[in-house]
Amino acid sequence: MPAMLRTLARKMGLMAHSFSGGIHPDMHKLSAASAIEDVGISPVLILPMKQHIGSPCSPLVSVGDKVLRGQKIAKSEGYLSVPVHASTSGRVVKIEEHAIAHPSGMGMPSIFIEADGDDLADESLEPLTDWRNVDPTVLRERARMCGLAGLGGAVFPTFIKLVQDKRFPIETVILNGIECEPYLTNDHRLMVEKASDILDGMAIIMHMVGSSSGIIAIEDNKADAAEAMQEALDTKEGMDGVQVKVLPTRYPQGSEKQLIYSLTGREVPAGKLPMHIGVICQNVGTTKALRDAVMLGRPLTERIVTVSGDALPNPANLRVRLGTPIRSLFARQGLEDFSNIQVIHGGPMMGERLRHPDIPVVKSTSGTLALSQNAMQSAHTVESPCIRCGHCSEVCPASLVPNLLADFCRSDQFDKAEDYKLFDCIECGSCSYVCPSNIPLVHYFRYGKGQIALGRREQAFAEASRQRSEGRDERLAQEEAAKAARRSKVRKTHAPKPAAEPETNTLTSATDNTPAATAKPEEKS
Amino acid sequence: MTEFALILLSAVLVNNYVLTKFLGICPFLGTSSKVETAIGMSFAVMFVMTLASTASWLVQQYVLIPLELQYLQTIFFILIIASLVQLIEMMIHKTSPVLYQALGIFLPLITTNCAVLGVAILNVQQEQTFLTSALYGGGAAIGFALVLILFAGIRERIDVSPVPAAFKGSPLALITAGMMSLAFMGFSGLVKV
Amino acid sequence: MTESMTGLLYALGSLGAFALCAGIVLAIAQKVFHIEGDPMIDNIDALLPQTQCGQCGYPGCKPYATAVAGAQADVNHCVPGGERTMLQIAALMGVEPKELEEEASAPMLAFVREDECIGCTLCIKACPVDAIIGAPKQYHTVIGDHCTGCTLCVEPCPVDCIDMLVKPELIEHWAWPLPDTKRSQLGHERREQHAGHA
Amino acid sequence: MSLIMLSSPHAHGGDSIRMMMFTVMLALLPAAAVSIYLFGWLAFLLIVSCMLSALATEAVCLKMMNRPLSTVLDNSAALTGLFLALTLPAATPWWMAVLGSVFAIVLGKQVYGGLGHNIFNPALSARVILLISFPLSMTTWIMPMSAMAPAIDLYDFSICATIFFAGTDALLATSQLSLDAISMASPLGHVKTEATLGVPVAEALKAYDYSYLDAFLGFEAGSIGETSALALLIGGIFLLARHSITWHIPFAYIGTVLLLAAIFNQAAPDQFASPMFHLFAGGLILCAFFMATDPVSSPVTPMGQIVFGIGCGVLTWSIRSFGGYPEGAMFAVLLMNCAVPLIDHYFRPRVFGHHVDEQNAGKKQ
Repeated sequence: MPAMLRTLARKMGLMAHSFSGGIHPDMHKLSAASAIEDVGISPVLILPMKQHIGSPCSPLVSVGDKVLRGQKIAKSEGYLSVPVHASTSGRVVKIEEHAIAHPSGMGMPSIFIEADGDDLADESLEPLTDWRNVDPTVLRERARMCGLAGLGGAVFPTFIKLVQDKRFPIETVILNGIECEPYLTNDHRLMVEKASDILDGMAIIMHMVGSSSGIIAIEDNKADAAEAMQEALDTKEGMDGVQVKVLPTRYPQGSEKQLIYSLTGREVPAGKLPMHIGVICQNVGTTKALRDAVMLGRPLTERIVTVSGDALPNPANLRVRLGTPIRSLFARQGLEDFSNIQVIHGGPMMGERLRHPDIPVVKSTSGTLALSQNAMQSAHTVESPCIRCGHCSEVCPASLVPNLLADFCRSDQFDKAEDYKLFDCIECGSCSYVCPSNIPLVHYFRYGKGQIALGRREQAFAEASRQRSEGRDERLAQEEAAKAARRSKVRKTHAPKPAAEPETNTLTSATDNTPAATAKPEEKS
Repeated sequence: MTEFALILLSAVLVNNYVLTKFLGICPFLGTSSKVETAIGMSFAVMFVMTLASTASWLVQQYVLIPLELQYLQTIFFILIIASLVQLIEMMIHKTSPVLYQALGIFLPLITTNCAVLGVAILNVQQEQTFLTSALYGGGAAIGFALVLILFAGIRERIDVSPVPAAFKGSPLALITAGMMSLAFMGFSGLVKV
Repeated sequence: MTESMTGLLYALGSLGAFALCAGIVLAIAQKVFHIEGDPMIDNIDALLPQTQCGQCGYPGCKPYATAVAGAQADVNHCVPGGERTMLQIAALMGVEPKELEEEASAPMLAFVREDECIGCTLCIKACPVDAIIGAPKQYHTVIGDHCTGCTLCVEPCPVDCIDMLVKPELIEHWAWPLPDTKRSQLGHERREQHAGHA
Repeated sequence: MSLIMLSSPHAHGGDSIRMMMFTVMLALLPAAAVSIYLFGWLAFLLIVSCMLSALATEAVCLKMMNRPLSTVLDNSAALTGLFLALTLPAATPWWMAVLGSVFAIVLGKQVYGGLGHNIFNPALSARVILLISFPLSMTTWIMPMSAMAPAIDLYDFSICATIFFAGTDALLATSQLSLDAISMASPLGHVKTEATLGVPVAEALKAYDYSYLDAFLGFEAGSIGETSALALLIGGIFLLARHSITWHIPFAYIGTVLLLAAIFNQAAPDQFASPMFHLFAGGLILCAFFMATDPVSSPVTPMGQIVFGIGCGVLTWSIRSFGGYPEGAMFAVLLMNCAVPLIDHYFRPRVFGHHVDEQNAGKKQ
């Protein structure tokens, strides 16, 4: 009914599109006015082998090797993957597991580079200043080679989106400058300071996907960024189809599908990508990085990181080389003692809590926060029973029913959880934020998703095992039959034969006769 | 027309077999742990109840009364119900083995479900016509299905609640059924038939 | 006398005739709704982990499924399936869940110490899922992705060169545990930390 | 380093159960004040005893179940007590009030596992249990102080204490009054009784000396908290403004009753009362704004809430118009409570990104 009214109002032009739900958290944009500062080069840089969504990379260098800034040091394995580059010149000192920003606390194989201070760049990639005359597929390969992944936090390999597909012509390119997470201001400052570069990047994206219209989306709490972008847009040539749109501030507006809905009124169907409805969406930081990769021939080796939090003396926006330990950033901003401090990787709504600050900055590090124990405690107080107030369903941007979903996850009723579309949850945290009972709803959803994934893996493995086992049984039965047949033949002819043959059969057929053994190797992974 | 609607309403709500006549409590408690099972059971009972009430009316009118064998009423009715239950059991076993498994013993027990026999006998006692007895049987079955499914929904919710150990399972189910019965008292006097 | 006799005859006759009709109808229905085999076996088999380990006392998963479907075995014998499988089977069969007899160990992998392997192929024959490859007089190797950790290959090895290793946990496969309502909160964590320090 | 997992988000809006319950109690203040104005010490004693006994029962239950006693103070038990008191007639003796509170907390709430798990509204289930167990007491309405000539002075503590602690009969025994002299029928009850005698609604109301204004302000007989539509509306609007409840249930509920009443009143004015009469009579507004919106026992989703409200409306009006009981609101809410799990299941909102093909196709052109 309210949805109907809203649609009606929209059709009559009374109301702009807007995703349903959402919250208005305290934004704490402490560092909104601080200009981006360069932090220089840390003595040792730690580069984990996977900084994107997809399959991990494998190292190309070994201990002792000299590397240059921008040199590819790990190659991608598989399609959904991008390589890792050295973020300064120096020597590889070790390759071993190191802590990363992952809730499990498990490590990731990482390459440690000792900086030599010269910061010599690998200049093998030539700048493509005349990119307008370069074939989009070449530019796409450039985006992949330069290790670009979504810098908004999701780190989805960028090149995958930048494609021209005749079935899905891209009508609109959306530049995501929403930055709806509290505290974070890295995109905000980038737009204020590098508006022109970002527009160049946007022009490259539009060229790559063959679209002529674009929208730069900014929330109304970043008026200066919107102004800067508008100003740059007015002076730029050939960007007529692009407009700046200022949206009312609401979390999680920056979430891709929600943003697309707010701007175009169209929903990306579940399980589909924005390109399937003719839209692509890129974060401003990624767009700037794409411009550097194309126009300067520079792989992704640095990013802007907001260092903030209520327990940090000097919040700031920093330009940081990938691999720089987070601890050194906090130290630079005046925080040395981490007792009674909770460190968050990312924003407070979707970021991971870190067990310690000895974790390198990676491609997904949009910010890192030092929150006081009190601030954390108020978000993680003791869970009370759900009183079904329904606030969670009101704020859910995916129109789920979080409290019922949490019940199902808690009681391991995963069939029901899936029926209630658990996998459409974007884990934005709005539900937990408003819950008067302090129920860690997102935690329950993550548990449920993990268990379902585990169940699916187990089931796939069991199915493959069953096929292998049945294949084996069948083969043994055939051999048995063959043996019996031979034996009866032997009995008829009274001429004994050596029985070694079936033995060897077994061995070779162990791999040959089992279709499942070779047919479905990826099912298990 | 109004009369038929009132008969139906009366059988479904006002004189609900489970909550106001307290018949058929056994399958009501036994097959209500899951909504899906309850829906399956509801259809089984609807099938048996409607057909049993019409068949027993026919038998009563055209066999028992002409032959003056009314004293065999109960035996005949049970024979009808038992055959119908056998039939539906085979049908469910064929179409939905999982439901068959879930209903378990309660499926054959529809035979001795007092609600089914109750409907058949009450029909005869109330001297209904063929049409009204079919309607009455159908209404009673719908009423049974309604409360069974509602109750199953409630029990699914109770199942994930931290119920005190002493009340887990049947005790709380009975308390809840009692509360439902109280609520259904609100319907009393709604239809004066 | 005769009157009551006729009454009795009527009663018996009509009852008998009626029962006969019902019997005929049911006999026809039996033909119409005839089912081949027991579909429950496949349903149960689909829930089993297919390790074919035989820890349930049956020669494989399918035989155990057959036994459970025929109510000849309890639902709690599948060791690798653990509690989850037991609960699923119990729910499917509509029976009360039972305590597991044995705790499932962590997922294991067989590993052949290749320099000790004499290439006798006995383990290859023992493997229920063809996860070991090799030829006579050659080293044998376990395909890690295929091994179900059933341990059936350990026994036959004459030189005892097969180890069962705990399957390594991958970061991609890590899953969030349930939030512990009593412990997950920060206040408790701090208190515990303090207790630990003291 | 610790092993405790904390999932995002690491920020919270600051709402709490205690605050939400307190807001509802605040919203009930006007109604409670009017009840004390109308029924004097009787209302006061009833409210206090219900709230205290509810709190005590809650504490005993939690103790018996070895659960933390701190949740006694989450205001939910006190609120249940207050709700129950407001639905009782003024002359309810103390032991019935206490018994009701015990029923509400034990059978209504704690047997289901405590706060958040009850299926039925605890206060209403207790009220219905009392109604069925003590039908006479639960339908004896003491004349309010606003009546033309109240037979007894309810602002006199000793009279009220006699009624409350020793029962109405004790008062009648000592004074020269009869029960009829100190009590009167509620408008709904009067109309129902007359209707069974075949008297048209309008005439029945005329005989009752019914006025819409009195009904709106609450100067009529009835349960202590349900009489004043005005006070309840103030509370309801306060709840809506504070976002403690949403508009779906009260509007769907009241709207349905009004609509049905209007249609049938137009069709047969002699048989069916007017929509305004239904609106101000009995517990409709109390139930619509406070009882039916009890979050625990109502649906979660907006669509479900509308269905729930409509269901309550249909049942309330049907029971009032056709049923054996004069007032159907309590039964209606309890009946719909039964259906909540199913409503929750079948009236879920459309999940973002699902079933959008037609919509997108339409917009593309």
